[in-house]
Amino acid sequence: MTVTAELTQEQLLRGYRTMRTIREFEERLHIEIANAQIPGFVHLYAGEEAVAAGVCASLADTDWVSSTHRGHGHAIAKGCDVKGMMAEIYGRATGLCKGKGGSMHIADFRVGMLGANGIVGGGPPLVCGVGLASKVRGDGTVGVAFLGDGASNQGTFLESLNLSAIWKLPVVFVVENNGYGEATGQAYHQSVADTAKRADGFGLPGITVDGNDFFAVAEAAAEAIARARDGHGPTLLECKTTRFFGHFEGDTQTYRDLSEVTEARASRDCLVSFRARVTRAGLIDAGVLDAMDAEIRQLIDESVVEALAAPFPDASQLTTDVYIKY
Amino acid sequence: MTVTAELTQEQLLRGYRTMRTIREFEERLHIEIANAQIPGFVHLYAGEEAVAAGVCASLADTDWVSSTHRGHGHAIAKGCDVKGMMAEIYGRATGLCKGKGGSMHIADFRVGMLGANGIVGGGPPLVCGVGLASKVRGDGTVGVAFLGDGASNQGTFLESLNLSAIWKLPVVFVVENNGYGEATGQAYHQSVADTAKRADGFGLPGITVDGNDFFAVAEAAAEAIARARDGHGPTLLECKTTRFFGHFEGDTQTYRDLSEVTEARASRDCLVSFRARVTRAGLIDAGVLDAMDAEIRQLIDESVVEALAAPFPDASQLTTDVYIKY
Amino acid sequence: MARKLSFLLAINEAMHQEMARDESVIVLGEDIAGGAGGSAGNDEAWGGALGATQGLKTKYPNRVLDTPISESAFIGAAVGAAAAGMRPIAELMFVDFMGVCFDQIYNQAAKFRYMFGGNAVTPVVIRTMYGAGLRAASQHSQTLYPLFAHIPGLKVVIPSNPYDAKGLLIQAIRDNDPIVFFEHKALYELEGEVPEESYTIPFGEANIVREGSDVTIVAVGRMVQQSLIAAETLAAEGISVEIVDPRTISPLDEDTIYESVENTGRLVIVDEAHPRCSFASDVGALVAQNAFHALTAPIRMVTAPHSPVPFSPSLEDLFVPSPEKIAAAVRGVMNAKAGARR
Amino acid sequence: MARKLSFLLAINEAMHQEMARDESVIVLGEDIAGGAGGSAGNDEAWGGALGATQGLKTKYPNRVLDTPISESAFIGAAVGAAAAGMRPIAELMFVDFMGVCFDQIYNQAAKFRYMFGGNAVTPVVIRTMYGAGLRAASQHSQTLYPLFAHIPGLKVVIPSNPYDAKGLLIQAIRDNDPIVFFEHKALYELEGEVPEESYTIPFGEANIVREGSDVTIVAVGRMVQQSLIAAETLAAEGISVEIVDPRTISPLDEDTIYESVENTGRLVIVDEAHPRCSFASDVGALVAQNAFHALTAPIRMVTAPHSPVPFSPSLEDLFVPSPEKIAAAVRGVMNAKAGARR
Ligand SMILES: Cc1ncc(C[n+]2csc(CCOP(=O)(O)OP(=O)(O)O)c2C)c(N)n1
Ligand SMILES: Cc1ncc(C[n+]2csc(CCOP(=O)(O)OP(=O)(O)O)c2C)c(N)n1
Ligand SMILES: [Mg+2]
Ligand SMILES: [Mg+2]
Repeated sequence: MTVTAELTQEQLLRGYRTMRTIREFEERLHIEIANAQIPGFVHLYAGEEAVAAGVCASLADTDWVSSTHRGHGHAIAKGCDVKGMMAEIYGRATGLCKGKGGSMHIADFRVGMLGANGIVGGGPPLVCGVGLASKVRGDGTVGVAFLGDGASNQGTFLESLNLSAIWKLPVVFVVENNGYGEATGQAYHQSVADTAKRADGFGLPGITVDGNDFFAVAEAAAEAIARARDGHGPTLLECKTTRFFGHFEGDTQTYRDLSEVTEARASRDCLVSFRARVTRAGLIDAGVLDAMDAEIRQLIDESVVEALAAPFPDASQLTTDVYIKY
Repeated sequence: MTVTAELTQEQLLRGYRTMRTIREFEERLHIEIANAQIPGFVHLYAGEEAVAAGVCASLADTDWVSSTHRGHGHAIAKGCDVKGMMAEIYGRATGLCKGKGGSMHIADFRVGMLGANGIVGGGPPLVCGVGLASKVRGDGTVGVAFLGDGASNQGTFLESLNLSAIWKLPVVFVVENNGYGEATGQAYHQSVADTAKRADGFGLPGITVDGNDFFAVAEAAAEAIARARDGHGPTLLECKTTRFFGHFEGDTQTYRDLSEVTEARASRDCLVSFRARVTRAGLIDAGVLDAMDAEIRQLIDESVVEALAAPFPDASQLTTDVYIKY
Repeated sequence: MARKLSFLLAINEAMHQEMARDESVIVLGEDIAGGAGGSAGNDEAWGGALGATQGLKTKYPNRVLDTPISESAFIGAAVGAAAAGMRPIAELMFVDFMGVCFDQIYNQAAKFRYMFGGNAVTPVVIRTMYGAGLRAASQHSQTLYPLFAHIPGLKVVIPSNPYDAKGLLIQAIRDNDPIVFFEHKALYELEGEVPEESYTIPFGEANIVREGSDVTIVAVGRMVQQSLIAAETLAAEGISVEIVDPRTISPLDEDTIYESVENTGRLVIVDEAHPRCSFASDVGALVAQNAFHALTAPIRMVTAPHSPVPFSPSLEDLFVPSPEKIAAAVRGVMNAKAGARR
Repeated sequence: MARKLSFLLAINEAMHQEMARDESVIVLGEDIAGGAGGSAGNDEAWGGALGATQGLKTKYPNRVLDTPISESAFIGAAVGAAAAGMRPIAELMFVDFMGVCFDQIYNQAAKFRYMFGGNAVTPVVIRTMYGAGLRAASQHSQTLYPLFAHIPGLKVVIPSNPYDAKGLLIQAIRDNDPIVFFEHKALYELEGEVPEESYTIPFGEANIVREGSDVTIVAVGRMVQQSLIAAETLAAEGISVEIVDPRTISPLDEDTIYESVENTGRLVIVDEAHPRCSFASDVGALVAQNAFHALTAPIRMVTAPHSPVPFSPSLEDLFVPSPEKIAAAVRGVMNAKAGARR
């Protein structure tokens, strides 16, 4: 295992912090939504934290990611302000997008977050674009598109594989294969076991890793991102994982045996395995992680309190930020 | 070579007739267009006849094909009336589509011709639909989508590979790889040498054959079509070939070395090789083929004469065949 | 016969009855059954994102198909199956997603009959959810029917109540042209009388939802309900509003609109779409061209603003044309002076 | 300064000048250079399907990219590159192809600025060919700009002559919003005076192409040219026509239209689009709402019919609004009686 060789102490701490922050954020939303405090459709990322955290471990603010409807994890991992995110999800004027976007449209270009996206498959073409910009400028930045197993059947993604391959774009496509597109299992929606296999037909490498293992993701992503940065072109990285909650909050999940989730929580929880590994290896003290956990819990508490106290956008905001004249 | 084993004498004669008819049709159009007699954009199929003829050798009228902007060959091979086609291309009321469609929209549902298509990649989803109809009805019909190498980068096609694979649809995708999408070479527009390789990632077989060889195409297509008919699902069949004329009539073709064409005409002409093979093998007498050639020349002559003599559609036709009320 | 049904169940019943009646009706879309390939082995876990297709898979397992997330492929497949003689109902979960599959609708389905010289029919129905109100933000709340109404060859249906929903959907399934059928997500729970037996409502026949003599309101979909509320308020003020619900915007029953305007002399159009090149402008311009002399006041359009749909409840509530805004527009045309210059 | 240039070359010159001025301008599209991967080793064999991008690849090899036939991917890439700070010009060869990539335009590019709370700009220009007249049939002759004008967040530009083409394109490239730039294929050979130096024409400022006092014609793109011919005929009959060319239909210079109608009292709108939810209906309804009292006659819309574009020359010539039809409509509003009832 290349834990120490490849990742700095700082990257490890950041990775854990990212994963824990996502988990707390999502678990808390799950409760708040049950309390009917949150408007709209919300898709939680809990269970899949190792993917966002592992990939973003090798990205800088100047790199870009495009995200999905299940975007909180990517936003947090890419460095979006957590309080701004929470306020956004509550539809408040203090939100990252002034309350205009909501859960499905969180973005912050200043930290390279190109946006969650309500359109399945919307992101991969955009990431070809940031890759193209990088290439024309020669600035060494990299673009990463996160997408689901369901999205991997969307033409926009498949076209992007080809476009990025022929232009040798500095991009990485990360398929978060949680086995479901909404209520439909992967075994039905595609005829291949590994989505990464699609890479072959377009002339780029395709790799499959355990998406619940921070280290496996981080290592494979680091390599793919380095490859991209060095001008060797795109990679398709598939990370197999499990979502802990339903497709959206409210989903009764009668399509899956819920032992899937209990088992994943019990034996494949990225936070648990990360902690075990770094403490056992003596890399990080358990106390440091405990302190971080407490700090994060407080951050999330404050985010909710502040979001609830924040004002809703006022009427003047309805027609700003868009060309209007009539 | 399985010539005699696989193809009946009747299929051979039909194959030759189809190829010769397409060739005469297209060579004649090339001349007529130079005479400025034909309106609009015309894309000629000459050089690629073995693909349409070879594939359609195993199809019945009740089977379906979807075609492309370069659709004359498919239409003739599927049994569209040649005079009706010629009149259509001349924009006459006696055309197969009453003059409303033109070269890019020739269709005749009575013989299973779903239509030429002006949208690159428009056909494959439609063919999934005829395959679905066949499957629901259990009537054993098969759908074939013809498309170009350029079209093989279109998301509509790539999605169709997946859809047909998971539904095990009775369809065949025939990629006519003539090395160019308009003026862009395949070496640039995709990173794989064989488009058929894309099949792997979707879970269907992908096969590459010499598209200038009627026998190679007919054999591979027969197998794929039988596979489809028997309920074993789709196949991707790539046929490598050369178009003899420009992308459209008027194309100066400075993107390719014209020796490509002279060489193909000299050494890879499907009609020449077919004739050599069947006469040498004693399967068909050269005289029979000569007679057929003469007959076809006359048919094409008559088509042009009749098209030129036919009336243009009259004003009343402008707003029929569509819902109108205003 | 006073059975009440929700809009959602009216839609569901229409599909059940037509599938029973005609073997060529098939239904396809994302998670219209739900659960295929899932670990629970439950092949009808959802019955559609909001439940409109419930029970169909269990009853007609071979004619109801979940699809991958590949709208071009499966909407196109519905079109191709229609060309081959089936009567597919394809569900485009939200109309907002039309951008990834629009070609198969407007270049393929819509044009076959004309391009092919009348030798083709394409009896496909595309059911789709539209509209704001569920805090679903910019990419899940759009209206977009003006884009479809612009395209020759398509028919565009927008029911405003459960009774119409059932009758129009059955008509749509039996029609030979491609149809886009718009269901407002905020209407699904609306209850109304719906006969159990099968019935159809012809296209291109407007419904006068409320009779009145002072002002004509033309509205579709959810806006009919909003207009009805406004009309109540206005009645209390002594203003008599007639509400015309075209039910299909392509074909459009222009005559009923013109007749109503002949009677009232005043026109307000209520449209949840954005203002530009909208259904509101369509009706407004038609009246200004063909019933101009009946108008005693400027027409008035009440639409959503020319902005994407905002997420925050405080803004979304301002985005949708409200009964208050509709009432204000009606009062506006009541107070407008007749032609000054003429 | 009386240099004449074709519409095509005016477009070409605008791109050359902006690429020279600003390194962030890149150009991408299918065969905008042409020849990559071809056996001749000629990397600029085409310069665009009709030649609009000629010379760019040779001059700026790294900033001019041919694309595969994957409109979603490359239009989306242009949008993404714009978000990342470039100023891409993407060519959508025919606007008819928008159906395979519309999502990236109206759900992505158009909505970023609003959805993201003003924290994003997306300076992308999508150049596209539109219109009938080349016998290119149903899928290569459409107009479709009403669909784009309906969408908030997009700007829609439709030049009618070479001078405007250059100035509006340079403006578009410098603008920070996503723009769809419509070039009528039958206008490419039109010649006109075009200054050599770089200049811009602001959006939302209509051009009064011809002054007149009896009837206002509002027209865009090729319809301006058709209207000018009609106006000549009408002038000989003693009818004085004013022609307003909005140049951009989103934003739309409503004021100039209203002012013109205030002066003439009569309005004819000429639009090559289909009639329903069209630009014609848009302008017609706006005037009926906001300048109603100025109207002394019904408005009149001259549009293409509600049918796909037919192939045959005999039918296509009837499809496109002709100077004769325009003139007839103008005569119609001249003869219409003023408001009968008021
Ligand atoms: C174009 C489009 N089609 C359908 C949807 C509806 N939808 C939202 S999420 C989703 C499932 C996505 O599955 P996957 O890509 O595996 O991501 P996951 O939810 O598992 O993270 C679907 C079908 C959509 N938003 N956009
Ligand atoms: C969606 C779409 N994009 C672009 C075009 C323009 N176009 C017409 S034919 C063609 C090239 C097609 O190449 P290929 O698929 O290889 O077929 P070939 O012409 O070689 O037979 C292109 C780009 C189109 N008609 N439709
Ligand atoms: Mg998934
Ligand atoms: Mg080709």
